[in-house]
Amino acid sequence: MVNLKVNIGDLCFKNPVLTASGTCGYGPELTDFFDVSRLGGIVVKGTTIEPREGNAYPRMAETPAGMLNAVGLQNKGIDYFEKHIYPEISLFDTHIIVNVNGSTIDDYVSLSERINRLDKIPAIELNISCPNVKRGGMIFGTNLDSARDVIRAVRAVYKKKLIVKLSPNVTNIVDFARVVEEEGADSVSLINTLLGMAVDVNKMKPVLSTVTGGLSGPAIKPVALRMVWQVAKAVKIPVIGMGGIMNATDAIEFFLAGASAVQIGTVTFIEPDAPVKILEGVEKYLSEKGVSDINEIIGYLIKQIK
Amino acid sequence: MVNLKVNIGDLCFKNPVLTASGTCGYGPELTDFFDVSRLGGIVVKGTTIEPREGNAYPRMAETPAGMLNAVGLQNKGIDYFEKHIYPEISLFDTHIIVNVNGSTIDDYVSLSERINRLDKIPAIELNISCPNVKRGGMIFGTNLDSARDVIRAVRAVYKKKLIVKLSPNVTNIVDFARVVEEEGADSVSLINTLLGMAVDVNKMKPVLSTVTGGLSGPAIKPVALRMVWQVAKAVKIPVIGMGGIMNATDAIEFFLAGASAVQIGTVTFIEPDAPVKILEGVEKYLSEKGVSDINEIIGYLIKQIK
Amino acid sequence: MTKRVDNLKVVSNKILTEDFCVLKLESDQKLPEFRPGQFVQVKADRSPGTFLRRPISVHDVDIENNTYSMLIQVLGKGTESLYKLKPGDYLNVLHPLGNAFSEPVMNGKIVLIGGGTGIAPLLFLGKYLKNKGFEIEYLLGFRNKSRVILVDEYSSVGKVHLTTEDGSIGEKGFVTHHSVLKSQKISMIYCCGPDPMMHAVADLCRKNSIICEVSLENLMACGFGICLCCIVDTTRGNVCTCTEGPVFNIKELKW
Amino acid sequence: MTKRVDNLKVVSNKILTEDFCVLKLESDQKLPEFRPGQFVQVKADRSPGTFLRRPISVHDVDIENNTYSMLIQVLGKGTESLYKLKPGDYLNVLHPLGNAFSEPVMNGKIVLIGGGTGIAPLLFLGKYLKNKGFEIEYLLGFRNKSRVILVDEYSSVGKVHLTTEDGSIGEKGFVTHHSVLKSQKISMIYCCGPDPMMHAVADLCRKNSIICEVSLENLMACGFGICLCCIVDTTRGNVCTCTEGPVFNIKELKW
Ligand SMILES: Cc1cc2nc3c(=O)[nH]c(=O)nc-3n(C[C@H](O)[C@H](O)[C@H](O)COP(=O)(O)OP(=O)(O)OC[C@H]3O[C@@H](n4cnc5c(N)ncnc54)[C@H](O)[C@@H]3O)c2cc1C
Ligand SMILES: Cc1cc2nc3c(=O)[nH]c(=O)nc-3n(C[C@H](O)[C@H](O)[C@H](O)COP(=O)(O)OP(=O)(O)OC[C@H]3O[C@@H](n4cnc5c(N)ncnc54)[C@H](O)[C@@H]3O)c2cc1C
Ligand SMILES: Cc1cc2nc3c(=O)[nH]c(=O)nc-3n(C[C@H](O)[C@H](O)[C@H](O)COP(=O)(O)O)c2cc1C
Ligand SMILES: Cc1cc2nc3c(=O)[nH]c(=O)nc-3n(C[C@H](O)[C@H](O)[C@H](O)COP(=O)(O)O)c2cc1C
Ligand code: FES
Ligand code: FES
Repeated sequence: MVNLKVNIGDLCFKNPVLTASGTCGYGPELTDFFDVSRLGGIVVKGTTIEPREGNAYPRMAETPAGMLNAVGLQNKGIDYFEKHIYPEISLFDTHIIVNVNGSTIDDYVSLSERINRLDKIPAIELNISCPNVKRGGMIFGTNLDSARDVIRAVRAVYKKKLIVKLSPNVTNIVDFARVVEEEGADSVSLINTLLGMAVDVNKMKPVLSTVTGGLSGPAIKPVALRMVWQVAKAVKIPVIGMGGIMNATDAIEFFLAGASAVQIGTVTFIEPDAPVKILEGVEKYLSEKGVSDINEIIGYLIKQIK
Repeated sequence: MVNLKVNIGDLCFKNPVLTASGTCGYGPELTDFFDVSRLGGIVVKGTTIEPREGNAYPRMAETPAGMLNAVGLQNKGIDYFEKHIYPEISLFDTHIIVNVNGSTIDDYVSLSERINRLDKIPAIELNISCPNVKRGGMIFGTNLDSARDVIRAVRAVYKKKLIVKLSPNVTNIVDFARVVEEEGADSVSLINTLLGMAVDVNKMKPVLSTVTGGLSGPAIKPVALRMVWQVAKAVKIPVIGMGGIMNATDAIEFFLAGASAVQIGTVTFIEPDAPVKILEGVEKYLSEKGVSDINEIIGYLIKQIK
Repeated sequence: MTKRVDNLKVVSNKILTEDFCVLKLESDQKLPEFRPGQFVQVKADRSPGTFLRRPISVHDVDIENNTYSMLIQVLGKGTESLYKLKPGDYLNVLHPLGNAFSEPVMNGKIVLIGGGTGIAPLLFLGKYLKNKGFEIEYLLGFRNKSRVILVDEYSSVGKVHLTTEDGSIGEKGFVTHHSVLKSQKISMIYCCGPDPMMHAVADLCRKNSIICEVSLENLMACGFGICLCCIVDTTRGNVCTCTEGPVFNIKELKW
Repeated sequence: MTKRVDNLKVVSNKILTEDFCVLKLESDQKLPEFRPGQFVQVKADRSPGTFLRRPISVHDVDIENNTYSMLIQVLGKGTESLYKLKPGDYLNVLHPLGNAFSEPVMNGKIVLIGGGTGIAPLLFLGKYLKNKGFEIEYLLGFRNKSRVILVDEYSSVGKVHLTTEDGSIGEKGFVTHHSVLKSQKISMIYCCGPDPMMHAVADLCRKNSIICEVSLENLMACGFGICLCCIVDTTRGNVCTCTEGPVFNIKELKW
């Protein structure tokens, strides 16, 4: 038997495979394909205080080994979530993590306070890296001072596990991870999407209504792995890695590079049961390698290369 | 007949398709496949004052729709170039552009001075974005002050066309492009490779001897297009676009987004005649669309979206 | 209906024109029940460079033989790889997806209007309605005579009216100008085709108080409601075409 | 020799084991002249996710029939897609690439040592040397009996000695321990195989002053000298394996 349990502080995840925000709905959308309670956690859709319609259609473009999206945080707001979604999903036997968004620091703070009151939500993921909204989002995640301000404000009101999700669209990701750690967050997750663009040469216009959008999928995996490795070397809090994970091999690359857990994103659009297949594959790899505890391989490369 | 001529200042290129540095050798390596004199220009391999051995093997990893390289500016140095390579390649009937590299500002300056004396080289591409060297390279390209210093110093000694090649590994590419323009360079080229990493899960170690390397190929095209669009909106000097161009359609996306010329990189490893095929495809597209001058579509999206 | 991923075997691939074909697929498990208007997400994994699945309508269903078919139009690399499939090849699909056309509520003429590859879901729909005792007619629009396909198949279900843009067969012009839409009292129209066609049909229906359902072909990443990329603006706000659609009553659409 | 890109037609694909096959390919143009030791860059474009070409040795050449063959070992997705090719399929190649083995200069025994897929270039080399009047012997190493392939083919060119790691056929152990290397005076060894094998053979040759050429299988992006990714450290500094190699005299290598 291989131990798959990993911890963020004193919060124990039964295994290190989570779904990524915005790519799994709230969980119930996947139950046709597998039992979501088998996963280590579900990071639900980006949520805001007020309901949001998101950006205009078209919102997506296929790109080589990836896709651009410009969803823009469409969601029904925290009231609807609390009343209609929370009761259903809190029955899953896994950690539900809410991805928290806002246009202002106040938005982030009020939303975090609201969620702090929800018993069955043990953690939030503070999204300061959404590239698809005009205000907030990536603006916080690409400026060190703003990042510090919003994390500090949320940390003051949110008492459970605080994960901060970083944007890869920065010169030095380590600087941001250090701020996350300094401000007392419990974990850092990365990467959100890379800012990209696609053009339709027949129509001679951008494919997305917003011109630019967020690039995800295997195309970004090398960048994600590099950033996870850089951050894991630099901070002591656990790192949650994501970006282009398609299969168990990819996930293991992230563990070796220093991720304590991984989130499965875009692949779920193509293979809805990918999260559980990846979980099974990770377990198989560990037993074939004779590794009895996943924690032994987490950050293995960091110990190896000095 | 479609006009394909484009200009960088008063330097006229017979067409806007160039090879990218480090992906075409010096030109003669491609003559088995096509007549390189048909291209608008050849940007030769990254060159330094002294000869360099580059990084240790392994230097490359295949990634989804792309590759990582860690060549690290292996080249025989300017003396060898001047004596043995320059005489041969200056016979090509196309613009030869040298990609200039160094560890210190002095390196860049002395190399640029040397090249200034070579009659048949009408332009240099100042590479402040190589991710694969310990000193110099990307360090200049990810810090605004260093970028300014090196460009200013080179501009003072280099009298022909100065193109500055930017790194995409920054928070705000526009800031760097503005510095390039302010310091009197004639053109800005982008993007160099994204910093990435690959892990071998069987050997449980990084694939590259240098751990991280530069990501190129179609995977990075959406990021490259976005940056070209951002920069073309912000500066008046011509922009040379590159990153993941595989075919004429890709190249046209760059023109529409604001590139006055494109460089063809990684695809040449797979299809050695790609540069000339792309040139032919661009011409075909223009005549099918009834566009008589490539300059009409350069930056078309910028005029369209306000 | 539970959604699932299946590996289907290609029974036949009938080439209709140089860009249209009909793929017939069988499963070694019992196929899920399909309703007309539903679609599936196909993995075009023989096409390097195709990353996402491709949405394709259910064109015809043969419950007894546990097969169903797809009408494919080659548009790009994904559909091209489907066009090249041969009997015995396998195709990975995610199915069944989306809502369905609703049954006609009023008496009167029922017309199924299709254009180009948009005719795909209307064969299954026509057969279904005929089975329920409704009499239907088809109005199919094509660019020109050489692009007209499957008339025999559709004729076996209901009377087929044709329009072509150049008048090389049927009436000349767009479907909305066809005489059949003027001659008789129409109670319900089902429509699937290019956007401009659906807009024109919707306008006509609004003007003449005809109940109308259209099937949208929005760009999709997932096809089952988790990416929120396929939205359409409705009276209820932005909703997902893949779960709330692809079929919409035009009353709901903010066109 | 001018390098070029060709579309070759698969004449046959002989499946040897569950991970080895021999592909025979023909061209409708006259094939370039190949020299033993050269390789080609193959586009595995039926494999989604394979981006770069794959280097494969020229295994055997039939000038009269304008064909050549490749011995393929399935390692990952690219070689797997090659293994699945069927007669009539096309394969896009870039050829001919690399230098070649040199001719033996001294008299004495000539041994061609291969391990696993490294035996590939030695069939062409053996035939070439035999043709030139040299007598050669093969020493081929495999993991175990079930992985031994192509002994008949190689036997028709020269005497074949075998080693297996478990001794299930031939002598037990690594090639460098085989008795044939001790019994007689050897003047020249050609070797291609896994890195540890080539290192062991090189050590042995250095110790016994045997001239030795090895063929390297470095990771390659381009295969024709423009990427500088495939380098090996030599007495001349870093050189490209794809243009200065893949064949090197061990004297040059800084192993
Ligand atoms: C619910 C639904 C049902 C469909 N049913 C069928 C069907 O039964 N038969 C059929 O042949 N096709 C059907 N389609 C359309 C089909 O999904 C697209 O043609 C296909 O995805 C194109 O993939 P490709 O790789 O061939 O083209 P790509 O290479 O992806 O694209 C080629 C060109 O087509 C455009 N394009 C791609 N998809 C769409 C789209 N959905 N709408 C408009 N333009 C598009 C692209 O922008 C591009 O310019 C349906 C679509 C939807 C959403
Ligand atoms: C000059 C030369 C000649 C060759 N001749 C032959 C031949 O005749 N027949 C043959 O079957 N193979 C030959 N090879 C090896 C062949 O190129 C690789 O096995 C192939 O590229 C693997 O591709 P893949 O997509 O199947 O595996 P991938 O999915 O790319 O890789 C699978 C695994 O194999 C490893 N790998 C890939 N390529 C190599 C390599 N070159 N060396 C060591 N490990 C590698 C990868 O790191 C990975 O772990 C030759 C290589 C060279 C350089
Ligand atoms: C359609 C889509 C919607 C997304 N929405 C969110 C979101 O609401 N909040 C968030 O933090 N990340 C969001 N992301 C980013 C993913 O959570 C993830 O960080 C990114 O896609 C990289 O992982 P992947 O390559 O595995 O998809 C979204 C991604 C996609 C593709
Ligand atoms: C193997 C390799 C070597 C490169 N060497 C250089 C170099 O010496 N100087 C430079 O400015 N860029 C170098 N580049 C970057 C390319 O010129 C180009 O900016 C980048 O690859 C993106 O374009 P592409 O995706 O079309 O390859 C190199 C790229 C590769 C793949
Ligand atoms: S396609 Fe993903 S929600 Fe509709
Ligand atoms: S493989 Fe590119 S130089 Fe050798």
